[in-house]
Amino acid sequence: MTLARRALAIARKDLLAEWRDRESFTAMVFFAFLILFLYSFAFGGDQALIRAASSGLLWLALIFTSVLGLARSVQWELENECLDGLLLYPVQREAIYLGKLLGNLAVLLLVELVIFPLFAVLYNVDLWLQLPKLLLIALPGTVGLAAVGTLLSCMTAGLRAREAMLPFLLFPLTIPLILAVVRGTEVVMRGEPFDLAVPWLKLMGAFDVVFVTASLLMFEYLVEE
Amino acid sequence: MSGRRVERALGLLAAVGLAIGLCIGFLYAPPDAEQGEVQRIMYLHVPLILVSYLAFFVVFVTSILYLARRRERHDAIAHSSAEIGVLFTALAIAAGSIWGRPTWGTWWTWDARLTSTAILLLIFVGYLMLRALVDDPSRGATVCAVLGIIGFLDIPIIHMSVVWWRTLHQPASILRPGPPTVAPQMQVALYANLAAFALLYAYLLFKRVRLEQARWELSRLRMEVAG
Amino acid sequence: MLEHAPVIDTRGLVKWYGTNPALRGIDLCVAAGEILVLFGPNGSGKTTLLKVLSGRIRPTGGTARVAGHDVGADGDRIRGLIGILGHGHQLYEALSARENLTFAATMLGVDRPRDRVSTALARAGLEAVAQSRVRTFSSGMKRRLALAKLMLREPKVILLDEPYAGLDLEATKVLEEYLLASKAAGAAAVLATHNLTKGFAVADRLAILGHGRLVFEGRREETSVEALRELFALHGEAQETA
Amino acid sequence: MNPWSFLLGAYLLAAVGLLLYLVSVSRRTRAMAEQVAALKRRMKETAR
Repeated sequence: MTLARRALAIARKDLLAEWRDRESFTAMVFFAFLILFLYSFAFGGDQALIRAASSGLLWLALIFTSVLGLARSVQWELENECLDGLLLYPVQREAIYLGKLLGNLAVLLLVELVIFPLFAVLYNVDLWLQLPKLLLIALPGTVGLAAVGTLLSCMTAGLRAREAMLPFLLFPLTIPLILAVVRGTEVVMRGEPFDLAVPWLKLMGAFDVVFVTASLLMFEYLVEE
Repeated sequence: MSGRRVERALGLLAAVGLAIGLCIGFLYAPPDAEQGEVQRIMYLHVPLILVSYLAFFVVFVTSILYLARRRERHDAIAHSSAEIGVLFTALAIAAGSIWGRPTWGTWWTWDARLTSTAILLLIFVGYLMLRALVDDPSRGATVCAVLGIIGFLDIPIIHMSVVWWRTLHQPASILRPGPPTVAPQMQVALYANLAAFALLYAYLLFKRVRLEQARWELSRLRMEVAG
Repeated sequence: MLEHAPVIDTRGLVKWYGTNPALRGIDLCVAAGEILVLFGPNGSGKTTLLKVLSGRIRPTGGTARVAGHDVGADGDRIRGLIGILGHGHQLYEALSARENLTFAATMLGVDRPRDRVSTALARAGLEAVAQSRVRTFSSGMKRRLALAKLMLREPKVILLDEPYAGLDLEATKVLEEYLLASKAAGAAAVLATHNLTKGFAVADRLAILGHGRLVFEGRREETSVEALRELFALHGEAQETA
Repeated sequence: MNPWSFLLGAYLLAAVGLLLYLVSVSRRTRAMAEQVAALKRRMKETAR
């Protein structure tokens, strides 16, 4: 119980700061929008071509964007030795991981909520009716991304080449997740029967369970010196 | 030194094993009915992949042991095994690619096995890069142990996702490496080569761990000099 | 527990950063209600020693016990007993003073957090700016807020790393009052500084750290600021900063 | 296309790769051992 309360306090503090400054959120939304915008030029303005690959393009933009927020979330704690302060509280390490995970997850989901409609408008995709199903697919995908991303951003924090290392480690590890979320979104966007997305949902569920558990077990070793 | 003797014996065994494997693969096993002689690359490609999985499994186990007990030895084995695993996966992909050219007509195809091996290679190249970037050795060992564990846990999920990706949306390719029914002589050749490559792995691991031990020895001496 | 058992007790404490030694065998005892002031030039290992005592970093060798618990094994329990003021102020600049303290109170799990936070703000003289964001604070105000965070509860062990750096006169008084009050309540304190005069004023016992070793240790009555200054000059340049 | 050229290519590549790795490990080990020996010698000299 205390673990949950403290995890929530950490996430709340992250979101409160984010709400005040909107540092990550603005940068992430703008970056994702920019990528979506650039697709039009990369594909020679062929809307049909972009719509055919839409779910892949959409998620690629979101996954590239996620790196910004994940890195920022740890970098913020390193300023003024806040991370040290956090680790000196009489709190289980699991609570700190969960708190950071929840904070990251919330920001990522908010960015997705803004980017989905933007994408729909830019490329004339009929998304509105499918939105609930789309969110059902996006949620487990984002949970997995945030779980691995939170762990990896703590691993690469303070390294010389952290900007390069975080995506270098994050992308290969999350390939199953990317595949699953892209295929699931494709099923939804094309209006195919939802049954086709169920195996991918299960895969994402398995990924989430494995990685959240493993991260909870190992986070302690990672922050120790 | 008994360690040296074991290493030399392993080296000899691996060399003999590889020679025997080569003979069986090229002389004893018959050419494949569909693919012809080219199929013999299988005796290189498949053992390399399987042994690299073994190498990454060793990384997984020793990483857990390192986190639990913090012995330098476990980290040395994990690091060495990861390096050899990366070498083997890279060679396996190269061999698979050369095999693919006459079989599929292209050097690279997003075949399930080739793709998941490539993903694995990327993950463990990241492991080695991370190791090179962390200056403090014990911090590097811890961080890499965590990465080694989650990297290995990811393997079954990657494999499943890639197989589904290739099968749920398009028919499986007709020409897949490894014929559906393997002739008994081919099986013998495959297992012989597998054993030979496992020996080679053990030999390389031994040698590579010795390098790591020398590194620890050096830093310990430096500590003595400084303090 | 024994009344006179030392609260902090280290034996042969050694810490290496890679191939660099930071601590090379420290034996140190601090009793309840005692303030130990640790002098030493930059890089002498003061911060490392405090970090080991707080359970933040694991010693390479030797043992350190705080309130009877081993720092390596019982990190969680020790963190509940320690109040620490570090180099950085460990505050979130995007949040207000009150939000920072409320968060700290939740993490510390103190009773009646709302009252505690208000009291701490009042003691640090920050009531008027409680709703302002820390980003708008001067560095002196930030130090005072960090002090207020320390005052949210009564720890058994207080670890202070260069507490006088960037502290104005008023805040120094707040800190000293807090230290004396905690001492009266039976807390053990270790204060690391290179400010000899200020350190000497609050100390019960003094120690000088040089290159990871204790080069001097004694009670305040046994020595003087001048004698300390000479010793200190032997082991590195003394830096008298206000 | 001659299958033997592909076979030769694959096996030769693997052999070269493995050999290069073996050589690299040996060289790194030898360099490390030399450093250890040099340091030990220096320690003996300073001890005298």
